[in-house]
Amino acid sequence: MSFDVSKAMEWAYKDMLTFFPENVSTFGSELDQLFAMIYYASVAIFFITYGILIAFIIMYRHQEGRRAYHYHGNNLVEFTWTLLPTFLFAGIGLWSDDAWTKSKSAYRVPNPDVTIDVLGYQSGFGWQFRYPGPDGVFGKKERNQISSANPFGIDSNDVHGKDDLVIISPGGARPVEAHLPINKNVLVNLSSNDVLHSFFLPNFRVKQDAVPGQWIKVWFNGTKAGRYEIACAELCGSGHYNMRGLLIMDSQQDYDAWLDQQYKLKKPETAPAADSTAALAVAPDSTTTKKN
Amino acid sequence: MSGHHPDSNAMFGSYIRVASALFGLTVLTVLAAMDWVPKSWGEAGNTLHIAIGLLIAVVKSFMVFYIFMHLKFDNKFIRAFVFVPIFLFFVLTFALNVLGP
Amino acid sequence: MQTAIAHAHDAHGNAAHGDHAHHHDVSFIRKYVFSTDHKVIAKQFMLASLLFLFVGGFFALLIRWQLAYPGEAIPLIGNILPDTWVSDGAVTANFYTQLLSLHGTVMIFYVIIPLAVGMFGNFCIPLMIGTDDMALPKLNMFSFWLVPPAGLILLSGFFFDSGAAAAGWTGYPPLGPSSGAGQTTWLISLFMIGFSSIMGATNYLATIVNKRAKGLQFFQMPLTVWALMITAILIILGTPVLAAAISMQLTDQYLHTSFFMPDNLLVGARDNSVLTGAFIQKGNELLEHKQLLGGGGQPILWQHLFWFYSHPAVYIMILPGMGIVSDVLATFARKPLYGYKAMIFAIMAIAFLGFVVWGHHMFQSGMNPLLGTTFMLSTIVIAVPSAIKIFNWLGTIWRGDIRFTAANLNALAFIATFIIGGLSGVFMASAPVDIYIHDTYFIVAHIHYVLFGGALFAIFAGIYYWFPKMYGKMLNESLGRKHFYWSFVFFNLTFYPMHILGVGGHMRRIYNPYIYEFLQQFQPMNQFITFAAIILGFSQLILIFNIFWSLKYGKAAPRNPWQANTLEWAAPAHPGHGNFDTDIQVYRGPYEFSVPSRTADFYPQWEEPQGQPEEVVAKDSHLRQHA
Amino acid sequence: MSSGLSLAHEPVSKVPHGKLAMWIFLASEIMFFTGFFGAFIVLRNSNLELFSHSAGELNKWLALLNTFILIGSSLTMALSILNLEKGNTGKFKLFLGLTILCGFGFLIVKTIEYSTKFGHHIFPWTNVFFSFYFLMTGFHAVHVIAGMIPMTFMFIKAFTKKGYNHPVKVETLGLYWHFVDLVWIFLFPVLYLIFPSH
Ligand code: HEA
Ligand code: HEA
Ligand code: CUA
Ligand SMILES: [Cu+2]
Repeated sequence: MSFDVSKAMEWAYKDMLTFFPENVSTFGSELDQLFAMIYYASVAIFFITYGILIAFIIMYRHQEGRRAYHYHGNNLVEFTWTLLPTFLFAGIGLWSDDAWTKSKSAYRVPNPDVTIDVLGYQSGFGWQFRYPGPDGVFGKKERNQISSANPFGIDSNDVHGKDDLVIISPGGARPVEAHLPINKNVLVNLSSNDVLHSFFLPNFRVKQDAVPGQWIKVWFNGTKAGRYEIACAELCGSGHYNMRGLLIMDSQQDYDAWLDQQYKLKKPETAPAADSTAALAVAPDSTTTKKN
Repeated sequence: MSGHHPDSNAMFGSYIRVASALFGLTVLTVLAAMDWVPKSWGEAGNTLHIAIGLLIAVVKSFMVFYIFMHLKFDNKFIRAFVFVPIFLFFVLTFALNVLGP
Repeated sequence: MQTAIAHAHDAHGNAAHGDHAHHHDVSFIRKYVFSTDHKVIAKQFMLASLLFLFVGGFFALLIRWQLAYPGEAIPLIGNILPDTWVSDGAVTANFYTQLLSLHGTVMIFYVIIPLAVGMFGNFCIPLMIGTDDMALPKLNMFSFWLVPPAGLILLSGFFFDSGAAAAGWTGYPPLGPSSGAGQTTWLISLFMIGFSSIMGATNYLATIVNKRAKGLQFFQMPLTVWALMITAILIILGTPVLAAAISMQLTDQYLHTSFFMPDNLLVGARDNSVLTGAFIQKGNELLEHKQLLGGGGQPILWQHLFWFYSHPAVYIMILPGMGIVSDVLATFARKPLYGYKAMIFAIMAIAFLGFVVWGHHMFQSGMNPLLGTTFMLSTIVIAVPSAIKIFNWLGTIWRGDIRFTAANLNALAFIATFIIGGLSGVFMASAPVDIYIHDTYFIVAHIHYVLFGGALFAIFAGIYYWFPKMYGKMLNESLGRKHFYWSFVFFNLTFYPMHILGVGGHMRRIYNPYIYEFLQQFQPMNQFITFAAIILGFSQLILIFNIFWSLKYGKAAPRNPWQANTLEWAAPAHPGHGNFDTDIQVYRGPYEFSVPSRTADFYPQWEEPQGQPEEVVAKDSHLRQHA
Repeated sequence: MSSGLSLAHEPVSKVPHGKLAMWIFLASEIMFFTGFFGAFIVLRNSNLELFSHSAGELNKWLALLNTFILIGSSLTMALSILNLEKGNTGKFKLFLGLTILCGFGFLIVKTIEYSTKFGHHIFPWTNVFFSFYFLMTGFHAVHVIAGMIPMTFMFIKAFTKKGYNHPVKVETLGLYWHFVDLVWIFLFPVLYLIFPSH
């Protein structure tokens, strides 16, 4: 048990906004700006209201012989201070709506350059990524073919599915490592087969729940190569904290090279299903939900 | 004590009338739910079925509320206990039905 | 007129009523346990909920320990806890999830709601509208007696092998129904407490509508009563939807229905339903042939139904506090409440809007983004009536003559913390900003600023304010102030830094944040929070000590210790069953403080007007303006 | 209170306490069923085929019979109140008894319906439609039973020497009973009828 006071007190002297993890996505900065705008507005409101509160507390504290002012209020005043915040909030609302449609509505994705499927899973707690394979086309998904051996439910009758590439945790406590190219619009189809998860990329300002029974589209465009963490932000069982993954943003060349290497590792004949079973089997047992 | 409804003979009459109307409308819903819409109407036919069924149910429920449950005669503010929940029903169902992207 | 009757009342008011001869031989059980007296029921709610406050707080401290020193043995008690909860004295991941779920559930459903609504609703409503008891006293008693068994059922979860509920206080499926018996206890206990809430609220509404004292108009009722009345409406309209959702989740768990469970789920734990294979006959060929099998539910459906209740529920928790604070502030500023009607309309607006904003908890849930826009706008609008309230409170103390009693300090603290909590709400209301801060400690900070800083401080204010009428004894003021200062300081030290954690991306509900590289820097801050939380927790013992000390040694309370105007102060110092010893006739609004024409700086609602013109003025005094 | 104090005055709104409380409670009951109906509509829209196939399995004639029984019981309930108000205790007892009988009738038909379903291997877990069917009609049946308990109590009281002479209480119970009827008025078309036949 140790305790570092100066680090612990950082909150007291550092500006809140400096605590954001580095932003590496295109729309991320807009969200950060929006946050900053609301933050500055709040700080202003905070100082105004606290100023008034404290001033009144001091000025009008009880004194012998003082008598309070008998006054019930004034409609014009009420009207004014109803209207003022309304304008401020309308402004916040309008600005927010713009950023919201841009970042959340996947319809708005300006033609995705890369499309992948991502699945959160609870038995072992991690993420699986599916790339379309050398043919560039995903195999069709059939909900009734979902099984623990074929979590994506890839239609076994679809040739496009045979070469699909599934990336999973290498086992042990090691997180999955998925690669994506920078400066490309990435479209993620997100889902889950068990409980809710939430696909959280702190550096990209992306967060979206993975809902079983539903494929939800998420998009982002990374601007900087590097190694970024993937987190789960929706309680999914006792291993929820342990759903760490890694997203490696490569230049296009590196990304292509990595994909090629992955294709080689995996024989085209092997059904993708087989791979994932193996992976799930080695998933660390300690983090599996307690079942009875 | 209970409400200011008309004298009991008049009430007796309206109870009987309402009950007969309820019986009649019930028969009507069942008839309306028969297979009388031409297949060619497709989806519109289904909607028609649903609309008729619900419409009749709404009419029936208002009869029960207003006559059997005396909303017509009781203090008007009691109607709020019916209409506010109904409003919320629409809010909820509206939001629920705008599902998924 | 007051003194003439006061002699008839000793400290145990109950025995003194001439008309209460039949109460003499009431047994102990009827008087203190299964009592139908609204004041006794209020005390029962207070006792039970304060007890639960410590239970829930204890869970919080265990949570905090784990976040500060993950994997290290809990000091003092780590090694005496059973193996199913701890390993090597440290909280296990599974137990952590149970702790946080029950912490949230206990605090919300067994502390704040029973205190704000159960206790104050019961105590204040009949007294403040000048009547003898609730409209339906037996129903009232029943509504309390559902709470203890419900609470025990909830906590009993810890003694199952599979542990207590572990799906958060929100119990989202499929995690909820796919977990074990703990979730069942959670569902059942929520159903019970919801039913209790509905019965209580029914009673409050009926009482306020039907039992107001002679002459008491709606727009002469104190804000506490207004707030409780609108809270009751929220309960009536919101809670049943949760009840419906709960029953669906229960059958999902035990009857293998699939309201919230899509087909082809790979959740193994669903097997632990009581109805196993043999009984569940699914693959009937005939049904298969007729295409009658399958068909899936939707997890998001639960979220809609849950938040349709639980967002109004956060206003259920804060509105009574807002009412209490309005009364306390006006009394101790010796000033009429600023903008009485505006305050009431603001409450109504909050309550109404409260029913159309629930989707702001679901921005990232996969809900249609268009719907997100709607919910975002309505949520932002709700800040307007809240702003109106803040400004009117400031207006109330403006040019007042403020007394810093413990009650008033807590009320002022309520305003201060609610501003912060409300402002953080605006960040999250902006849907795009919420993308990043959703399910981080920013939310946890918000929760505690509005619930602890808001609701709980208001409840403290109410306890300090009405204790004299409740028990006939004054609470010790200096202990009260100590309790306040310690709580206020350490409250902010505990929860303010959580905003920063949230900005740093620190997810909530995680057992060990430090497996993430980007969160490792936050361990010292988490340790700081933990120390602050421990002190905050132990500061609450001052309140408990004060209550028991004052019950025994406290000064006897006079009838109207705060020289307030509202009707409860017309009742004897320690009112018995039946409350009042005089006829109550109401002549004016509740906040006639410092009326210039009078020597006394207060003018009780029940005092007969002396001058001639007064009567005219009194009729709608709240409209009077001294521009 | 029997003292000189006049605190326990007439209800301000002129609506008796119990009756007012019942209306408030009914508002919450409407919201309870709102939860189910709302959910039903959503899941119906995402499982259209399934719902209409499944609804075809239900026995609408038994349901029709039950609708008649409930409407009849609503009428007898209203008449029994009317008669009690007039002081016509004999007819009050008759109509109250008929109401209880109708309640039993309804439950018996319901039991037949359920047991045929079970016989055909249709259970709440068979599919979402049947989940709704069993849960909603189940809760409705629970409401019927809950109404019949105080009704039976009043009925028995009415035969004692003192008789039963609380028209307001009967009226309050009547409100509840009509509401139960009303829920059925919606359940009947929604579950049994409005699915397109195929
Ligand atoms: C008492 C409880 C309470 C109260 C009162 C509130 C009040 C508000 N809440 Fe909060 N909320 C919770 C309890 C509460 N909340 C809880 C428990 C959760 C988490 C649930 C969970 O997931 O576990 C939550 C979560 C929550 C979310 C979801 C976040 C997420 O999960 O991603 C959102 C999003 O919009 C939100 C918004 C708001 C808003 C806008 C208000 C508004 O009502 C606030 C209005 C107040 C003000 C705005 C401040 C006062 C005004 C001024 C000082 C004047 C300003 C002046 C000018 C602008 C000129 N809350
Ligand atoms: C009114 C509501 C309320 C109150 C008062 C509190 C009070 C506290 N809460 Fe809680 N909290 C919630 C409502 C509340 N909380 C909710 C709704 C959640 C969300 C849950 C979820 O995610 O599902 C939450 C979640 C939550 C978390 C996040 C957990 C997580 O996401 O992993 C944390 C973490 O720090 C926390 C901390 C605290 C602390 C330190 C206190 C302190 O204020 C507690 C102070 C302590 C006491 C008042 C009692 C002290 C007890 C003693 C002195 C006795 C000691 C006895 C022995 C040692 C035997 N709370
Ligand atoms: Cu997956 Cu949390
Ligand atoms: Cu909310």
